[in-house]
Amino acid sequence: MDRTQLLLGLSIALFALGLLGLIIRRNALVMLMCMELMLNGVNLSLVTFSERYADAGGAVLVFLVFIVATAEIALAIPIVLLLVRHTRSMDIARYTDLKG
Amino acid sequence: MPSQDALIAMLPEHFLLVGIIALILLEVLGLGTRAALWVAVVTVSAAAGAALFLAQLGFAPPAPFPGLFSVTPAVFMAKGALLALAVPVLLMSRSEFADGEFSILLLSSLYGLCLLPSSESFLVMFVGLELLSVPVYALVLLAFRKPQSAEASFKYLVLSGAASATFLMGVSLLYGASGSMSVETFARALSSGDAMSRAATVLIMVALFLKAAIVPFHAWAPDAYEGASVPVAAYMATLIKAAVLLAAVRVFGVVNASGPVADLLLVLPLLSIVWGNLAAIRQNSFRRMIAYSSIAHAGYLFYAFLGDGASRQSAVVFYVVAYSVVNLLAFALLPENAQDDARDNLQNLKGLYRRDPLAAGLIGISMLSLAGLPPFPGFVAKFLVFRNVVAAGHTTYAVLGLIGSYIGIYFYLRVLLLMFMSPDNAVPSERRASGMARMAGALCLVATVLLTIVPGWVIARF
Amino acid sequence: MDEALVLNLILWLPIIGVVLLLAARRNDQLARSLTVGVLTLQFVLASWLYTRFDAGAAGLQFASNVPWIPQWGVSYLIGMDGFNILLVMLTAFLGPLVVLGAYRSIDRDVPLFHAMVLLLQFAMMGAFLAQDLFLFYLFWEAMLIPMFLIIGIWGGTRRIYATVKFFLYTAFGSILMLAALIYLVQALALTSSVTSFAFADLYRARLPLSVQTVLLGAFALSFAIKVPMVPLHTWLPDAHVEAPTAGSVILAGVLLKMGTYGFMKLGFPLFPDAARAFTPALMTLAVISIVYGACLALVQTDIKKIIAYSSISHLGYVMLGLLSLELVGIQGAIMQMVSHGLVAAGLFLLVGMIYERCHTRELSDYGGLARLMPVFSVFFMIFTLASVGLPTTSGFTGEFLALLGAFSAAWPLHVAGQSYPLILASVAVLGVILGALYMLRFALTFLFGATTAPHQPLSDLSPRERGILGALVISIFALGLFPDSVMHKSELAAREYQSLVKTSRLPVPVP
Amino acid sequence: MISMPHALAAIVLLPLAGFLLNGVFATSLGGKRFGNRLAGILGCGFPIAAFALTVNALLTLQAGGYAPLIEPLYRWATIGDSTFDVTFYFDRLSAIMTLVVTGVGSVIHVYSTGYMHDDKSYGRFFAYLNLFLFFMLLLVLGRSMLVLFVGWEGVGLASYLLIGFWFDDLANAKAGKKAFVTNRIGDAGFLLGMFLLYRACGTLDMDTINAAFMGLAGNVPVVSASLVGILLFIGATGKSAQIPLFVWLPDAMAGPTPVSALIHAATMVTAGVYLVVRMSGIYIHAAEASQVMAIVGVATAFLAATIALVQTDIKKVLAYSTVSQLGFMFLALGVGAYGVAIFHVVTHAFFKACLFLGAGSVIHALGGEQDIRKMGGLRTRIPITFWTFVIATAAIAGIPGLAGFFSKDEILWYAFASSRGGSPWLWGVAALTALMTAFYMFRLLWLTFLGPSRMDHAVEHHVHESPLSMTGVLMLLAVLSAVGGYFSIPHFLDAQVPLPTIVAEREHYEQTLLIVSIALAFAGLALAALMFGGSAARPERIKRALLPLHRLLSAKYYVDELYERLLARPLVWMSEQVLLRGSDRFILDGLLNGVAAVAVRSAGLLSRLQTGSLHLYSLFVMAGIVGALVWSWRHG
Amino acid sequence: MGLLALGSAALMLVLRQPMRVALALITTMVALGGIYGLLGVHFIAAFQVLIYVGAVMVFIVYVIMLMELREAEGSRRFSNWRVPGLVVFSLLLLVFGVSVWSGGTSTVPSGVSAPFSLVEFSAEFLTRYWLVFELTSVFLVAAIVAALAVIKVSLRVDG
Repeated sequence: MDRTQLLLGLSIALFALGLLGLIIRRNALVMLMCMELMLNGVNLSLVTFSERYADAGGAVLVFLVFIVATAEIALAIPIVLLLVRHTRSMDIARYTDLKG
Repeated sequence: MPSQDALIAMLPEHFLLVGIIALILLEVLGLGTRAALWVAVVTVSAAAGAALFLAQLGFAPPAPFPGLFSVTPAVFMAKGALLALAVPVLLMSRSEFADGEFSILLLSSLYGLCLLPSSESFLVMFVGLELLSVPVYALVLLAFRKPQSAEASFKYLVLSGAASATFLMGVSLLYGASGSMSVETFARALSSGDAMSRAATVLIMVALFLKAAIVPFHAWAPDAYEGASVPVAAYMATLIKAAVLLAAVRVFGVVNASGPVADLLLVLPLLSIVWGNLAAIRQNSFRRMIAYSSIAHAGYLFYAFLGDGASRQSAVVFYVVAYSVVNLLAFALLPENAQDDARDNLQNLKGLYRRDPLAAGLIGISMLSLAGLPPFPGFVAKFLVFRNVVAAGHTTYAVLGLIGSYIGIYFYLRVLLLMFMSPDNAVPSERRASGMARMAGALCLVATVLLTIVPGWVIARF
Repeated sequence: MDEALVLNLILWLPIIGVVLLLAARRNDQLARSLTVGVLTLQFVLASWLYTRFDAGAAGLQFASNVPWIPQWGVSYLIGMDGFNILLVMLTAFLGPLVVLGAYRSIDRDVPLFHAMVLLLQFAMMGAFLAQDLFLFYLFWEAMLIPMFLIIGIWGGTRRIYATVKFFLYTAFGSILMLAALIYLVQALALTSSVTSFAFADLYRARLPLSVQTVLLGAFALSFAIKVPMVPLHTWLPDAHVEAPTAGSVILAGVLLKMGTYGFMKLGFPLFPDAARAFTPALMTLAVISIVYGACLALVQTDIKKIIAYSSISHLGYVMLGLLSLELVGIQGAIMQMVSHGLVAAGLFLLVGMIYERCHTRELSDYGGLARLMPVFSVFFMIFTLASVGLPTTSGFTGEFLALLGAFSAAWPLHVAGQSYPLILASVAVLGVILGALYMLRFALTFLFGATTAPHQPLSDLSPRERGILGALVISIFALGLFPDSVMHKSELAAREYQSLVKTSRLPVPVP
Repeated sequence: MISMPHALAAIVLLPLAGFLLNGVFATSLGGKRFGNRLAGILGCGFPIAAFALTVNALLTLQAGGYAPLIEPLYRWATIGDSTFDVTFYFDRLSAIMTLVVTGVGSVIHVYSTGYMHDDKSYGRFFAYLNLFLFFMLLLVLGRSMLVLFVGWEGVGLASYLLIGFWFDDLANAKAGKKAFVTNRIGDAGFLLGMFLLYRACGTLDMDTINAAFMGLAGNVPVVSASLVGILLFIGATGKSAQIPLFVWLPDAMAGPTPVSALIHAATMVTAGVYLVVRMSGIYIHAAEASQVMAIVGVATAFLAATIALVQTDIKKVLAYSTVSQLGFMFLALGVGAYGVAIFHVVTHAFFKACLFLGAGSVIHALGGEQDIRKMGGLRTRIPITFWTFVIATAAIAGIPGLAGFFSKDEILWYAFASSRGGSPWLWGVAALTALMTAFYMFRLLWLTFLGPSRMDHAVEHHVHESPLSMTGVLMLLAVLSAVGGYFSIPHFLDAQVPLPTIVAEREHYEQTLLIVSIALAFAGLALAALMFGGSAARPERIKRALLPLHRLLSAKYYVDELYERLLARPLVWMSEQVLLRGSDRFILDGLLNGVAAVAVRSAGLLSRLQTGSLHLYSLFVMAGIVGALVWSWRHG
Repeated sequence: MGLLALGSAALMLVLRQPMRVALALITTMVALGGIYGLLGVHFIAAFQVLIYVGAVMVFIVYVIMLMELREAEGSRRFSNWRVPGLVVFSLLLLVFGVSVWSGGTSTVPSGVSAPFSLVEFSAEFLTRYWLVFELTSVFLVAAIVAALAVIKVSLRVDG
């Protein structure tokens, strides 16, 4: 088992943990953090491959991910605030008005 | 360095950018919000016109941005058609959105849309996808009339974020397998046997499925559509879906679907068709019904990928255009109501024919076209798709898909039943669709008629 | 005048009418007159073309061919031939009568109603005239929509159920047909590298028997639903009962013929080997339809249902004639189609007229109408007898020739030791007994005995109504007494059908 | 003799013109005095003109040495190589039939002007009668079986309309329907036979078919003559009221009496006989079919006669008598004596028409009373009717010298001695039937005209002799009944349909049998006189002695009930319970609604899956990824 | 370093307090930054720490602190779908693992390659990838407008 595989495994594990977090955590902010975790997992593998191939493409994408992640959080936080303002709860499981 | 070709190649995008800047300036300077809409309309029309004009010219620079961005007449055509479809969306927004932000966000999103079919690299495609969806999170929330909008926005954001992450994961695996960010790697990976490539293609497909709302990745769509306002729901149901499909066309290139992805393209779309059409039967929210309908339509659209790679683009573009046009037609003519829930309630369409025969008639046409019944464009589109499926040798799936589409006929008919055959239902504070919305409807109607009468001519151009 | 142009005009006149109706949407009376005018003009033009039609020339006449979706080989290809000429005439003839018949009974949303009738007329005309499978399918499906609205908006109390049932039932068949036609065209493209939807090209497709069977199954399902053949018929009684008179008339008069026309023009000639292999099965269904429809008509208490079930029975004869592959039988089937169109239309019009006066469809509510409405009764009797297939009426011409054909085809098989077709043909002949039984039961309760109709006094038929029925009666007798010149027009088509179905088109083994 | 183009067509079309004109006047001028007069003139004029033309045509035929006159009218249809022509064919056989139809038809029209005088639908009645004549003439003059069939069904229609003429009473209309439907059963057989012939001979022209079967046209058709014969005979049993389809005829008496005379005695019901004779080329080669025909004929004759013994309705007695006489005709046909059958058709037309019209006169006189138990003693009140009735009764009973004697005696003789299936058995049954015929006819005569009056007072008061239009016709027919037998039709027809040869060893019985049959006629007369001539108690005693038998006969052997139980009710039950409720509603619609319900159910299920929980949605996503990856291994 | 990242990531899912979750995430991120550093892509490591930990996480922590006060006690940590979630999660790991480890990385060059520096990266970024750079700016504009729009909505709802 070489380093690449190890790092790739770690990356996948982080990605999967992030996804699992979306499923099992109720707190809206924690869910957002889990999304970040997923992106971090991806970044890890991108960096790994970028380094392996000595290609800047991966690094550029990582750079993009940083920006996107920032932007998403910047957008998500006000949405969460708006959400919380109405129900006074961070518990996403309570937001089931839209269904059926 | 930017040459003249490169400048022209991104002409539609440049128009949009200029429009965005102009709108921001207007907003910052606090100048008339009324003007904002017109600026946006002019911008989008100009962009669409430019794209169509370039397509007509057959403008195809060899490599304006090597490895990142490319254009062909067909791509221009697709962009032009979709940008033109944004005009009705803008016109429709008049009654719901007073501020200029709507236009800015919409134009930004359109900018992302334009990037997708031209991406040569996953870098550009990723930016395009994000640019496409990030403004929409805000758009969903923008006409905040009910707390559910925030819920819808959040759900959309989280699942869309998950889709982005999945997409990136796939891209990174692909990158790992090939060392390149080029979209071509996906097509190559389709036929490659190694496990990582396979996993990568599957993940990218899943991400696209998520964005396009294919079962079982569809769950956000009904909630998001219902929570959004009418123009935004219309935008999501039509142009966003179209953009995602264009992205999918781009990644597939011209190769024929094969390997595990081909299987996914058979099974999940079929599931979507059946699921979407079934679940729509009992809905009472118009937008939720359209959401399920769009899930089913996403199924048909991905079916189109089974066919011959060379004709895929025209099939998909024709389908999304035909589908979007009639969808927008219905949204445009929906009677207005200060109460968003009342506007959304299907029961309030009861007896619409007596109150507003024109709207009822056109919504009816839209529903029949969505159901894929001749002679409306939806039929030709459906025909196109299933022709591809049969040509690819998947006759059984074609038959199953058609049967699935049959299930859907009922709920479209139900709208007609309500509008034409139910006693008039006086809805409080209901107004007929505004003049602007009607104008949007008229544009869509013209397009519908065009697509009905000369489908062959149109297909030949995509 | 250019005949091809006139044919196009015939097809598109209703659309022009619809556009004109948009202008007249506030004025009910104008809408009615406009529609009658447009449809009458259509009939006049159709009659002119009928006289110009050269019965001695095979193939299409007055054809137009414009490439439409050239990528797929789809063309706007229409034309008249022996297959459709009589049905086109029937459609054009019934058009104005339907509108005139509905002159009084439709009082809500009059312009919309007439627009729907015109659209329906357009679609039906198109389906008959189309010579391209794609175009045909387009018109075939397009028929559903106006009919759906006609039943659903102006229908009776259970109209929603009936119209949805009608729509979904027929649409189901069409969906499978769509799959089959896509497959067919693909297969043609693969085997002969011709990408075309034109019937003439598709008639050359060579397919293995198994494929033919499956495709025929899909086409046949669609057509059999439309005919309708037992056991796919249950939409018909509901649709008929709930539809307004005009709807019933069009439905029985023209729409049902679509199914048999489809079998004749497409189903059997496209897949001849499968058709021949499945002739006994289809014949069985046809005979079951004859007997089943008749038996059910016998026990109905709703007057419209009686006629509805009788239609099922009558169209069974058409199928029998078509399946016989004997010239006599085929010609009989064509005549029976036209005849049933006229007779069923007349009966539904009559029922509509009495319904307008009494507002009930219960058979037991009526009695002794012969005393109350003598003119009505005379007409009713004539249509009843034509329905029974009494000689000198068109019903006899069709039924007799169709049965003769079926029998002629079955006898040699019997001599060769295969008696099943003969038994079927004989049972079908026995169907004429049941036909007399249920129609006369209907007439007996309806016309004779003590006078019990509600809403007395009843006014007898108005001149308008007499005119409508008179036109139908004249045509019924004309077809009964002098069918020769009419059948002459379809003779070559019948021969073509015969040779198409009789010639095997299995793939030629590659040497 | 006047020669004219379309002479035969004119015969046929004249009554049609009468129908059309009368039809128009009947609806527009109905009930008005002028309208009635006009209707009467039109109604009688056209048949009389047709009769005149028929005589003319006969003369033409004679002048041409009896070569058949063939007169094409128009081509009905051309299909491929086969053509269906409307052509008229006039030979000895059609000549006789046409004469009977137009002749008897004309006089009955005249009679009707008196009989129907007060009816409110006078014009309609003549329209229908004319219509009937048109179809009947089409039947007897058509060259093609198709034309014959048109007439065949057409007379059925006319019969239907006339039976139900007084449709205010539903029973009358029902009787009409029964007649039509029963006939239709026969027609189905006819159609099958016709199809078979078409298939075998490629044509429906009857002379060609006959020639083909006789082997004159080269190759003999491959079809079994007996099969065709049986099928056509089924058609004949319907029209000519033979077992098993005779049930409609007695009910048909619901129509006005002239109708019974014309259609249900003299002409229409003999169409079956005509058909068989016309197709004799086939029957000569159809030994089995002929045998069946003889047996059915004699059985019908016997059965109907037994029923007639106990009937109390004057018209019903005559109706059963008609059935019985038709049985005799089929007996003759069955043993190959075609000419004799036609002979009996003619004589029967005379005396039975006379009897029916006489009965009509009685009914007319009694203001509608038909029950012979409420008659009696009419001999002096309506003498002309009485005497004509006597002559006709004597004729039917076979009293020597009168028309019926000659024809019936020949039938009995051939039944006994014909080389084509004659047998003593047939003769025996037929002779017994002849005895019964004489008995029930004289019984009828006695109860109606002789003995003490049993009429209601109100009725008795009104009894009057009928007008000249009726009595004149009665007298004419009585004369014909008396002398009609002296024109030997079998001899006249021999050139066309030769009589069968006589079995050599039975030849010498001829004298004996003649005497026996005369004896039987008189025996019947004597028996009737014995029974009804004395006190009324005597028949009552006999009736009580034979009560079960009497009940059986009065109930007409329960045939109607049998058919009702065996055919009608099971049919309705099956349609209603099995097909409508079981198949249509339960299975087919049930299946449909079931599918719809499943769709709605699953829609609900899918809706419930959409809980609104983002966690669940995320779970879907993850599960989807897992599933998709696992699926992708299939290609590993 | 990898174990640290993994461990803290797992902690994220079980910790009750959002603040602690945030701290665990920061730990993960820093650990990842460390890995990047070890891999030789130092500038990415720097970005990781600067942008993620410095900007994003500070923002989140700030919000958490803001919200913490309002958050009602007793809200449960895990959703109703934790058990199926865990099952599917383990399946996912299994599937991924099999996909990747069954010779999945065989195409990746395993030799030591020269890590590229910030200078090289910047040069590449501004030459080959300048378009991406431009597009990123468009994206940022859009994101800012979107965020502003949402905040405006919040203000409108409050006002």
